Amino acid sequence: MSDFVKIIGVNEEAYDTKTFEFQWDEKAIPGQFIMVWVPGMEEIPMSLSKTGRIKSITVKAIGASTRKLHELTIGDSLRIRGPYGKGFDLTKGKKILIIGGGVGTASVMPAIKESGADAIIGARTNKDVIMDDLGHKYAKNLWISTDDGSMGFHGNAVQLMREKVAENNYEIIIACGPEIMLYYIYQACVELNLDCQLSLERHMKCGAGICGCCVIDDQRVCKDGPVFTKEQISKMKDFGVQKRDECGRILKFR
Amino acid sequence: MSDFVKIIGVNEEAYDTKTFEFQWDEKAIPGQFIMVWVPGMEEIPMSLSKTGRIKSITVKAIGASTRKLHELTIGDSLRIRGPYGKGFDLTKGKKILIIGGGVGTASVMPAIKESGADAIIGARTNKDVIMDDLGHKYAKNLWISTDDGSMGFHGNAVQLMREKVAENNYEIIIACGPEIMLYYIYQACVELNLDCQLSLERHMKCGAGICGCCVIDDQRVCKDGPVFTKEQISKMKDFGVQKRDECGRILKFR
Amino acid sequence: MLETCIGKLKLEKPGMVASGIMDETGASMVRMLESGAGAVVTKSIGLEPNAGHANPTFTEVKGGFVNAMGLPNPGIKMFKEEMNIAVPKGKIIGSIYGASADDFSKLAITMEEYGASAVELNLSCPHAKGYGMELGTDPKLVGSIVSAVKSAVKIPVWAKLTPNTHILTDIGVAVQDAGGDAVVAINTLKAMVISPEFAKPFLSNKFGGLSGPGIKSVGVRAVYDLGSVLDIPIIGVGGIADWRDAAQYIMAGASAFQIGSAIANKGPTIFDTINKDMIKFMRDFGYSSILDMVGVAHE
Amino acid sequence: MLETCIGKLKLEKPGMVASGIMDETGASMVRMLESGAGAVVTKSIGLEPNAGHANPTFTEVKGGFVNAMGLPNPGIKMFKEEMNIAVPKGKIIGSIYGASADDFSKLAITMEEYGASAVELNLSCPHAKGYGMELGTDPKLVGSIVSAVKSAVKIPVWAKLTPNTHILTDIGVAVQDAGGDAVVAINTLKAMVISPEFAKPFLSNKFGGLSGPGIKSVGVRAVYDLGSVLDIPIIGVGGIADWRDAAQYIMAGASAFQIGSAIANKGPTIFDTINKDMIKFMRDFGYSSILDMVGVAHE
Ligand SMILES: Cc1cc2nc3c(=O)[nH]c(=O)nc-3n(C[C@H](O)[C@H](O)[C@H](O)COP(=O)(O)OP(=O)(O)OC[C@H]3O[C@@H](n4cnc5c(N)ncnc54)[C@H](O)[C@@H]3O)c2cc1C
Ligand SMILES: Cc1cc2nc3c(=O)[nH]c(=O)nc-3n(C[C@H](O)[C@H](O)[C@H](O)COP(=O)(O)OP(=O)(O)OC[C@H]3O[C@@H](n4cnc5c(N)ncnc54)[C@H](O)[C@@H]3O)c2cc1C
Ligand SMILES: Cc1cc2nc3c(=O)[nH]c(=O)nc-3n(C[C@H](O)[C@H](O)[C@H](O)COP(=O)(O)O)c2cc1C
Ligand SMILES: Cc1cc2nc3c(=O)[nH]c(=O)nc-3n(C[C@H](O)[C@H](O)[C@H](O)COP(=O)(O)O)c2cc1C
Ligand code: FES
Ligand code: FES
Repeated sequence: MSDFVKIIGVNEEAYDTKTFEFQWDEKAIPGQFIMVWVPGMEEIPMSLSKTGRIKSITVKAIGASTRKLHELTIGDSLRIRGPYGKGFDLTKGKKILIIGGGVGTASVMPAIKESGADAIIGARTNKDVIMDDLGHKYAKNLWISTDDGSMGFHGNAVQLMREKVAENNYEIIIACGPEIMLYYIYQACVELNLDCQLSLERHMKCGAGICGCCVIDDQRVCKDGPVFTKEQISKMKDFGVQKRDECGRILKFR
Repeated sequence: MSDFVKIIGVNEEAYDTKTFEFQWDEKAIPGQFIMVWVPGMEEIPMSLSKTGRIKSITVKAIGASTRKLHELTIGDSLRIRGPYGKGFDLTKGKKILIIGGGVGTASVMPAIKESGADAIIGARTNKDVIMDDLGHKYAKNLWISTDDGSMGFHGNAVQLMREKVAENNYEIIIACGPEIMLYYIYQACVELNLDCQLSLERHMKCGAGICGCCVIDDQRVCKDGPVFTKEQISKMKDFGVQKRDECGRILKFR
Repeated sequence: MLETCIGKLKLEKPGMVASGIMDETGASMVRMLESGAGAVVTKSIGLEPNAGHANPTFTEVKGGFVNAMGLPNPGIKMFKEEMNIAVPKGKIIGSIYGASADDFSKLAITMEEYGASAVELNLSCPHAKGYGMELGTDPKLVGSIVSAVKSAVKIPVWAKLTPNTHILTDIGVAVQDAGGDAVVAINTLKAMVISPEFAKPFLSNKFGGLSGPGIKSVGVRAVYDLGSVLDIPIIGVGGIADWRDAAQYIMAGASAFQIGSAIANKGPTIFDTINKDMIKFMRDFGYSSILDMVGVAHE
Repeated sequence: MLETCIGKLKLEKPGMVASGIMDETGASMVRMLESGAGAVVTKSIGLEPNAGHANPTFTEVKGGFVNAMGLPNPGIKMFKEEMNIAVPKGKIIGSIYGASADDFSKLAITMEEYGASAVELNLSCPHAKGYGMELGTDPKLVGSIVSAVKSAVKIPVWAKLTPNTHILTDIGVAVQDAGGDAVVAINTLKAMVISPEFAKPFLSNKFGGLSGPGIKSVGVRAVYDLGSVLDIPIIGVGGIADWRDAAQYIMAGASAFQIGSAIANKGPTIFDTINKDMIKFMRDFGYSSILDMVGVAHE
């Protein structure tokens, strides 16, 4: 349900990314998201980057609304609703490798914490790496990849994943990040015969599974997802190929 | 909430009184009541005469609606809503004497069952005595009074009560029956310095504490009662004196 | 901090008991006043005693209640006794219903004699043939009733409006133009409950009115719409169960509010709870009086 | 047993997806058809692409949802692709909105070309300026729009009505007199949600429409009222979440029903569940077809 919460902590994760903490008693599981609003911005979806009693969102400033959120400080308030969506299923007893790409790292951090699994954080440069402190704390092993090699592995997260999968017998990949990254992770999982759970994004309005604007094929990202299984993804024609704008028009990724 | 239930058992308690059993999963406590309706009658309040998973009402035919209920048989249906009201508080650890007068016996039967206390059933004649079989089964000691002496003690239930109180050290009287009987029970309790919980009746419409038509002074019988404590009753100017009709006009008892 | 006024009528607390809820007898009105209500609106009273519709008159639904009590009341003559008990204990608003301007005027005069602080004209009950919303959706008729009552009494005259119309603001303007002192919005929404097993409407009157939490957002919008066109005060009612609900109405433009259905489940203490929570909110957010909050959502 | 017909249009199952819910894309319409819906009504489509209102466009309230999506849609031209996917899989009803009889006719003609089984005229959206209920509360205008569309297409023409009016039955009669094939009732109730802490309406459009369980008894009454005056079929919508809700609408006079909000929480399987439960009810109570139940609560 909807609620009004006060920001009790702000953490700068990177030059363009901030975490906002608040107390909120709703139960949430790793991978779920909320809709966030303050006057003067559009309401937008944000993954929970902490899912305990103290919760948080981790916001990358990329446009008007996320920049508006970046103006907030301790004592300011948010109107939030949720939590929405299906989170990660960590109960399968399989050996997990968790991958966060860019700000997608925020979304998988609660899963890293809850599972204590091995994890990879992928980013463009060392300046874009976020939450590696928490990652080191919660993951059994944490590896970092940067596209320019300025930190950790030199290359993208999918390349690093392939390397780590070769070294360890992971059975399932859990990941959140840019769709292009997820697309290659999915391809790798098919090739290597690994299971996976990927957290996807689409333009959201209701967040509650009713308006239908966030669909990938016939699946509502907000309600049937945002975390989808390998089997669900295997049926998606849109995945990695196209999305829809606010009008419902098709936009090709490439 | 409201529900539709099927009658699974009918028991003739007396020439003018029948019990209708049905399965209903709502939780109910002794002393609570429901509103009962089938097409062709007015909806009326009825105490639950069984409060387990199988519930029942025990109906004395006195007018159009109760006679309509008497036409029903196994397989017929009722629309019921509730359970409503405050029931008897049996948790006080005091030594209890339970008194049912006339069809009021139905309302106290679940309390007799739950407490296993001593009990009195009062009626006009032996033909009007109901549920004495159950009373014998559930009460530690069951005594019966009839006004004409055709069964048990010769006299009214209040006289019998005074006798039994003199013999045993009861601390609290629990009772349901005609207001005139309850009035004398209350007077006796004041005199003998006994606690009491009495189940009262008034004309009911909503049953849910909203319309205000069932008030005794400022207390809603349907919501604040129907079971009232000695202290509550001590403040009632209307008790035993007057009630209100469907229009809210005052009707004197005498 | 909680004082408010509806025109010239001052209330120490902004919450009133809505008409039809625990307000048919003197003693229950006193109980409500003692529970923290700023005023009590009486059950709607007519010229003659009325038993109302036969039971069933009420049922729970998801999101609230549906009722068709049918305006039961002891008639204005006998209601004197109840007023005599209640009026000395606090502000009582006399709700009245009639079939004509003349009925309303007579009733209003008597309510004034009984000591009512204001009269509330029920132009909005959705389930009483020939009364209520059947009158209340005709702006001309509404205007003529309000005018007549205004010239009959000195106490403030409020008109209670129905949301079951697309010309709500026209009706509000008609009240204002006729000299009405305030509008009250909303009464219940037209509704019906059918029992599938019996293949029949459940209420004896077939039709009823929906009240409770489910209608709150409808009421808030009605008040906001009225607030956009009216200068006279507005009283908000419909689904209020906590301070947030009440604050929504106030910010939409209501100078005071009324509570009906929520009294059933939360009991009369609901007024005290809302009063306390409202003070806390006002302190936290820097409002020094209710009137400071009225209509701020329009800005 | 579940077959029904709305005039000449036969449906194998009586439940349809209501306009605006999981029906903006071809694939999601197919999913709903496969989940046991007898037909899917498309999102309301206009002449041009429309982004709708900015977020926030939606929120939960007690008893339902309040939304002001603002009729987002890709425009009738691009919608062809979606229809091409959906139409081969089942009955699709094309919902359309416009500002004039001419708009509606153009859209209806195109929907007919795309293979729609009927068109549903959205004369009832409560939160789109110049569209929806702003047209739908004027019986003459409604009549002229329906007439125009009727002479433009051969497929059945349904008019979706707003409950936010006291002249609902007049509007229904206007549709019938203009040759309309069916009426659909109800669209959402006018509503507003205010955030007390921010002292602002929550939706970017300020106003919105209330849907979900809280409006069911309002919708049942609307259908019952329409059933008392109309001979053309009625389609019931508003707050349906289980077979009992659906049965209430049917007994009030609806030949078929639509489900919107409940799809959010119960998921597309709601259609299958209702179908199964309805058959059980019909067997137990001796109804051999849906049409046997239509309007029985009037007797
Ligand atoms: C389930 C989910 C979880 C997310 N979690 C996070 C997170 O934890 N941290 C984070 O920084 N970002 C997250 N995002 C993305 C975030 O919602 C967008 O970055 C934000 O909406 C951009 O808004 P803007 O006004 O700043 O940018 P704009 O300039 O308005 O838009 C930039 C891009 O953001 C996306 N976007 C805009 N509005 C929406 C919307 N209503 N729904 C979905 N995408 C939108 C679009 O791709 C758009 O092209 C998440 C998105 C989804 C769907
Ligand atoms: C809390 C409560 C519990 C009750 N439990 C039982 C019970 O277990 N068994 C039983 O046989 N009776 C019970 N009654 C009484 C029962 O409701 C009435 O006998 C019944 O309503 C009579 O209806 P009628 O149409 O047959 O008679 P009518 O001829 O209509 O009325 C006869 C008398 O019944 C009473 N009555 C009628 N309608 C109502 C009403 N809506 N609310 C209250 N009283 C009414 C009035 O005193 C009236 O004078 C209970 C009443 C209350 C208030
Ligand atoms: C049982 C009941 C009886 C009512 N009787 C009246 C009445 O007599 N006169 C009136 O103007 N409104 C009457 N109403 C309407 C309420 O005063 C109020 O406008 C409506 O219930 C909405 O408020 P709520 O949601 O807080 O109940 C009644 C409502 C209920 C539930
Ligand atoms: C998110 C949302 C979008 C809607 N969009 C439309 C629409 O485009 N056209 C329309 O005629 N009705 C629209 N409606 C109204 C529904 O079709 C339906 O009439 C209403 O929601 C009541 O049904 P429900 O309670 O089952 O949701 C929409 C409703 C919701 C909740
Ligand atoms: S955002 Fe509305 S269905 Fe997903
Ligand atoms: S019967 Fe309505 S308050 Fe008791």
